[in-house]
Amino acid sequence: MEWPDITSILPEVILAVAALLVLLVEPFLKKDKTAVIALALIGLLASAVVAVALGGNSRAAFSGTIVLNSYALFFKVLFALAAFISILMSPRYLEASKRHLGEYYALILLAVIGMDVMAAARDFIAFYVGLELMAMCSYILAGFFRYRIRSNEAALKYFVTGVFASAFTLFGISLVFGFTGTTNYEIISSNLGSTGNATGVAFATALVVAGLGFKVSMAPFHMWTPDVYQGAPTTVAAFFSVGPKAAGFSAILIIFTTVFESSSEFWSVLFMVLSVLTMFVGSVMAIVQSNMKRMLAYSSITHVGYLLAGLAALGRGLDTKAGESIILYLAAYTVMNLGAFGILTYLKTQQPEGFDYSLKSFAGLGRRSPWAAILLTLFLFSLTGIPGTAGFIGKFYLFTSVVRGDLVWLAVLGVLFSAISAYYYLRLMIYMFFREPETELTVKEPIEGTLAAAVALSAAGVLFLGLFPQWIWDHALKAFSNLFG
Amino acid sequence: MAEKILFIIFGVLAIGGALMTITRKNVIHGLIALVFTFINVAMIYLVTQAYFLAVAQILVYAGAILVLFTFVIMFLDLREFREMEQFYPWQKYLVAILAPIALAEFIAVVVTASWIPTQQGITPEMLAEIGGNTWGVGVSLFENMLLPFEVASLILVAAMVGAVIMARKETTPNVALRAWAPADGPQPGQLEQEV
Amino acid sequence: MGYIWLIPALPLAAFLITILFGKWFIKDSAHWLPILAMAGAFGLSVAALIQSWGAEEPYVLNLWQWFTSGDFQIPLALQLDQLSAVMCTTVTGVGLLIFIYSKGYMHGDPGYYRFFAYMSLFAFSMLMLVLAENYLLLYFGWEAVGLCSYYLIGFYYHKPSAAAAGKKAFLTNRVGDFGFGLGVMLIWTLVGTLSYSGVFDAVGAGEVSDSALVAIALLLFVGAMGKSAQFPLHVWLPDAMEGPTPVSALIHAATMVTAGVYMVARSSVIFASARPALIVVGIIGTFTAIYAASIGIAQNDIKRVLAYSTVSQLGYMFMALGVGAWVAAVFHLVTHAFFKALLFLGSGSVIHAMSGEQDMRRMGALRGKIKTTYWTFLMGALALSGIFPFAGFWSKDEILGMQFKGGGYIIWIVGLIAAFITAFYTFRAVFMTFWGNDRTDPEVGKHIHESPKSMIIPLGILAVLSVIAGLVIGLPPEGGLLHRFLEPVFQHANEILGVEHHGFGALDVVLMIVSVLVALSGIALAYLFYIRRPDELPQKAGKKAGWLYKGIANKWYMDEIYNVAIITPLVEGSRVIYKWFDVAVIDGLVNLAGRIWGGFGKMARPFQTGRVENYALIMFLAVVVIVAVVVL
Amino acid sequence: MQIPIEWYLILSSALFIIGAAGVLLRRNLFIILLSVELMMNAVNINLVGFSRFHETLIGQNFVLFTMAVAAAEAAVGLAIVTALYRNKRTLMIDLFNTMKG
Repeated sequence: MEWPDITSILPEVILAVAALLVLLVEPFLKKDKTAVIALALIGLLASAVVAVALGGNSRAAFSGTIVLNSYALFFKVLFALAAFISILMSPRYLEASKRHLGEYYALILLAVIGMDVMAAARDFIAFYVGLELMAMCSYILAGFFRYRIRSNEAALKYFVTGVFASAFTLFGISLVFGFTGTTNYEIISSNLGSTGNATGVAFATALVVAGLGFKVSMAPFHMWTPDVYQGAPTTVAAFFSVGPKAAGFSAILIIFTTVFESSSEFWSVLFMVLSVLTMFVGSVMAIVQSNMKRMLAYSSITHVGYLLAGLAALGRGLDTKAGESIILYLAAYTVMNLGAFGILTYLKTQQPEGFDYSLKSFAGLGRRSPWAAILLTLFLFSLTGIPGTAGFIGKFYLFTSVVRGDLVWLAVLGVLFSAISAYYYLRLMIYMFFREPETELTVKEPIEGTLAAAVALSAAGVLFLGLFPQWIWDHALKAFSNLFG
Repeated sequence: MAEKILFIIFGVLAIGGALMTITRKNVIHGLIALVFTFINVAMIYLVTQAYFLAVAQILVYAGAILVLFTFVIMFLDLREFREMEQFYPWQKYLVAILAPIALAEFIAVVVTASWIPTQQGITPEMLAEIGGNTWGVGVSLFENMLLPFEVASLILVAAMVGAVIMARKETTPNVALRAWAPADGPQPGQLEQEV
Repeated sequence: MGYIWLIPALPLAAFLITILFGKWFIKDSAHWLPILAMAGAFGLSVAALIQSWGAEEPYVLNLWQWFTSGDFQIPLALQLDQLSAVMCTTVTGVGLLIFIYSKGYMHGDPGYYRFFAYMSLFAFSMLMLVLAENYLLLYFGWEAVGLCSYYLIGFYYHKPSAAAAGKKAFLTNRVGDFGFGLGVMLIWTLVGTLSYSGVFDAVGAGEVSDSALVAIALLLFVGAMGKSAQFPLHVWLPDAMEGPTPVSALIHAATMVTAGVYMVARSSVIFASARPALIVVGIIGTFTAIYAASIGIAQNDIKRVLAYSTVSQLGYMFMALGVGAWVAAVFHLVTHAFFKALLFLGSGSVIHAMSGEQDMRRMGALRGKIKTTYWTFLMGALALSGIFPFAGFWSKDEILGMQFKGGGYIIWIVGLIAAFITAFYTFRAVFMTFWGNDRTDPEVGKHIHESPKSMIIPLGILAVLSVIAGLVIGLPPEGGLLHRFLEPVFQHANEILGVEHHGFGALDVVLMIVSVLVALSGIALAYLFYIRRPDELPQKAGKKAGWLYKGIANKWYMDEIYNVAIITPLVEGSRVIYKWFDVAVIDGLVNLAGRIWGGFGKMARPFQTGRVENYALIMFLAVVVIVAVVVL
Repeated sequence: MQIPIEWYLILSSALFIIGAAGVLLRRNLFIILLSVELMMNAVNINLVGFSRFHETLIGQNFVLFTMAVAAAEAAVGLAIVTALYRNKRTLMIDLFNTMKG
């Protein structure tokens, strides 16, 4: 038996080692968790660095269950970054919520491993275990504040809908296996179209969409999203809103362009319909929210709607550059959404009891803590898609690719919905700058420590991607060109 | 022929057990019905000559998982729930309509699809000659699915860690209303607050 | 001309330094840096203006490649041609004066440094807008000026009305920006580039179909309607007067609102090739001109009168663009910037003197107390009314003259009526504020004082400009300095349209006399009703004297007839239009759009029951439906 | 004499839908967990049937992984059950609806 190709999974190995070390060290720590935080951060950093260093490789490993290529590596770096920022903003928040356990960091690392595997998998079994590893960690993280009803509820809702949805995916995968006798994407891809089962393949596609759609919260599989974001610890919600979504899309991209290539006409139309539905649901519901955590949840659903429009275009052909645009959008979305949640985390840290995320509690923030207000404004601008920010670049490329796919009407709808989205993002800004607070909340401390680092990283990311988009676009091009490698 | 008859018998029994599982008021009864279903499914594996899985099915499901369930049921003392309404007031009617439709759709698709065997050649007979089903599954697992195997171990680690932090009793003695929360944890008034 | 990047960069630097250090270090001397920056930008603009004289091709300065997507590139590039030079000079010149004015006006405000920081940011954005080399950068400037505008409208954030006004401005502008964004996207899809020269070359070469050009032009114009407050997207501008007066002067009168005019003029090649769209521009402009003027009659807040007059004057500019009178539009833009800034600053000076009072019904007889303000304000009012030889006369007359000569008699008549109304309400404001009886609150009356020098000097300069600007750059009509200067910019569009310039002749003189007469009669009517016969006196007199006396005093009957026949319909009609159409219908529509969406949300909310079994059911249902579609 | 593959599929469809119906019908979180186990078992039947059908062992390997996942899911689910029960003294999941709209 050959020695397995460890190099190809080195980033994950590092993360696994870091996670296990965290679990080992944790029992020896009392109040001060600096050691495990440092371990987790170093692990993530090392895995990202290794992923960057491995760049240029392009090979399959572990009997073709996973690959090592720039597509997988791009996502590995992205997931590590998302987790890195999430972890940076966690310590103060967890302390303020009186539940600071080292296991938290281990779970996030394990979830990242799951995501890495999802992006690198070229085999349904590997994909499935990656998905479940991520999901398992997510369920627990959602219910991490076990003394809080809301956190319990979030875990319950996530768990019940999650296992339900993943059962559907599993059924779909089993059918694909039945059609072709293999779980390897590449072999399936070359065989599935020739089995002459258009209906059967479309059926399997629909079932897989149900499960993956749940992960990326596309309507109508989105129902859990606002409740779970609201009930889960804010830092976890921040991580959820970017990590599993990006992982879900990384898997969707690869699965739908290889395995379900033969049913691309079907899923292109399906994603068109779901895209409109998702954008509609997200924006309509976001507008009536008074809780900003929920508002961000619904707005993230709207963003998924944009991404689905890109997927619909991808179904029209690879030359639409939709895949690249989706990758770029995910990167942009990661930094801006994490930043917005970072500010929420900061505010909650300031007022563990008083702050309830309501629109009113943002009144007068512009004077109370101008930095938080300015940074939040930046992130909201980016989410709206104002030029100069990452969000604009993402939307620009994404809608351009939609237009290239001859779906001008869908691009117009997308632009329309992002115009509407300005309304609910702006409302928050109006409260921050133009409203007097009803009850004066005090500022205990400025943004500092790791939280400041997290927010600064996100802000830098938003501006960097907004001002120098060429860099990320080149990487997205490179990543997607290597998708099948 | 005998295979087919056995398949039908075990299949019908499995479906019966499944129906029992989702309709029993008493959780324990449902659990026993589920064990029954699982044993029948294991029998179907046997009929299919997947011997290792048949044993694993009984060990893992009927053994480990269901014992875990029983343990938690005993631990939590759920008798009081038996008196409560078990089904949703209006949703049950919707499901009663939807589920048959879904079943019809599923069966329509799977029956009309053309299933073409790819004949990869690893038949039970061949396996029996060169080392048996268990050997074959093991070799296949470690040759082809080594990475998923490792990841699966991490899933179990995550689940274990999760179960511990979600359910472990706090060591700090406390006098708070909720007997399981530590003294410095959130107080009863904070239970319903935004997190 | 490599220095043009400095023109926007100076205000940007001023903004950054002021916002970062303003609170702790600069504080009360926050005005110095922005003023110096503006002065520098103004000097450079003048230099650029002189250097661009006669240049055939625009000067393009490539600063930095922003991003590429395939063969599509977005360079961060600035372009200087005669049009942008004129715009730059106007923006920086008027801006400089308003900055100086603000030193006095905003003195002692707790947000002093913030004000100057945002104003600098605005100047930066506006200069980027006019110096942009491509539509994307234009869009950036477009959004950025909007943003500064909302900030500054809501500057007094503790006032709920200010916050509401900011929100309204944002929402209305979103409609416009949406159209504009779509237009830019369409350009890019059809042409494959966004740089001006590339787009105009492609359009000129006939690469784009006519219907597509009309669509592009109309979408761009929707953007212009939002930013330049054209009917029905004008509702935000009057409310924008909640901001500090210098903001109203700079942003909501002199510069930002003219961005739409600039954009249409800049896209003259596109519009010239899309005749139907051009007609729409003309009609909307004409209608806005008379519509806003008619509302101006019944406003009592001095700033709101000026706001509606701004909307109306912008309508004139679009009226001019509608017949391809690009230069006339730019000419009016420039003169309007001078006299409208003057009027706003003058009104600011009045408000300053009146300790914040803005209602003209509680003013009166101020001309003796604040003489300089009165005289400068009068200059502005004369210019706005279009009295010979003030600046407004030349530009407005040119617009109207071109309509007449182009055969647009109906538009010409409507324009004249609007001019009449403009003269009427402008002098209504002058008379109510500075003449007649003293209706001021005695408490306020004690403190009336002339404004400080920093406010008076800009007023004086602007007054001089309002008097002479037309004479200097607009004479002779349709062939003046500005015309010759801007010729290269619009050459192409004029060729497409086939616009001919008539020489100056007797017809022009007649038209001029007509329009002056119309303006004078408007002033006379205002004089009649607000000086000769102030509102409440006749009723009193009538009651005391009884029927007999009234019968003898014939003169009064005449006035009554006037009253019934003209003034009541005029003022009441104006009030009705304002209340029913502007406030109820258009505001209502804007609010409705938000409400409908919110209503959808409210309807959809119950579906998010918070119960996980329902969520699972919906997922299941979705799968069943999708599979049903697959199977059938 | 092999069993036709459709038989496996029909059986697994039936078990799968029964499991799904169980999730949708029952208020008690315990029964829901049991129903999910049913659904996963239905998929396992599919996989085993196909494994035989295609004469490969990949399907049987896959079943091992779903079993592992099912075990992990059960553990996490029961942990959530405990936390819920301790805070609210009930397992009727429709009573957990503080967040909605």
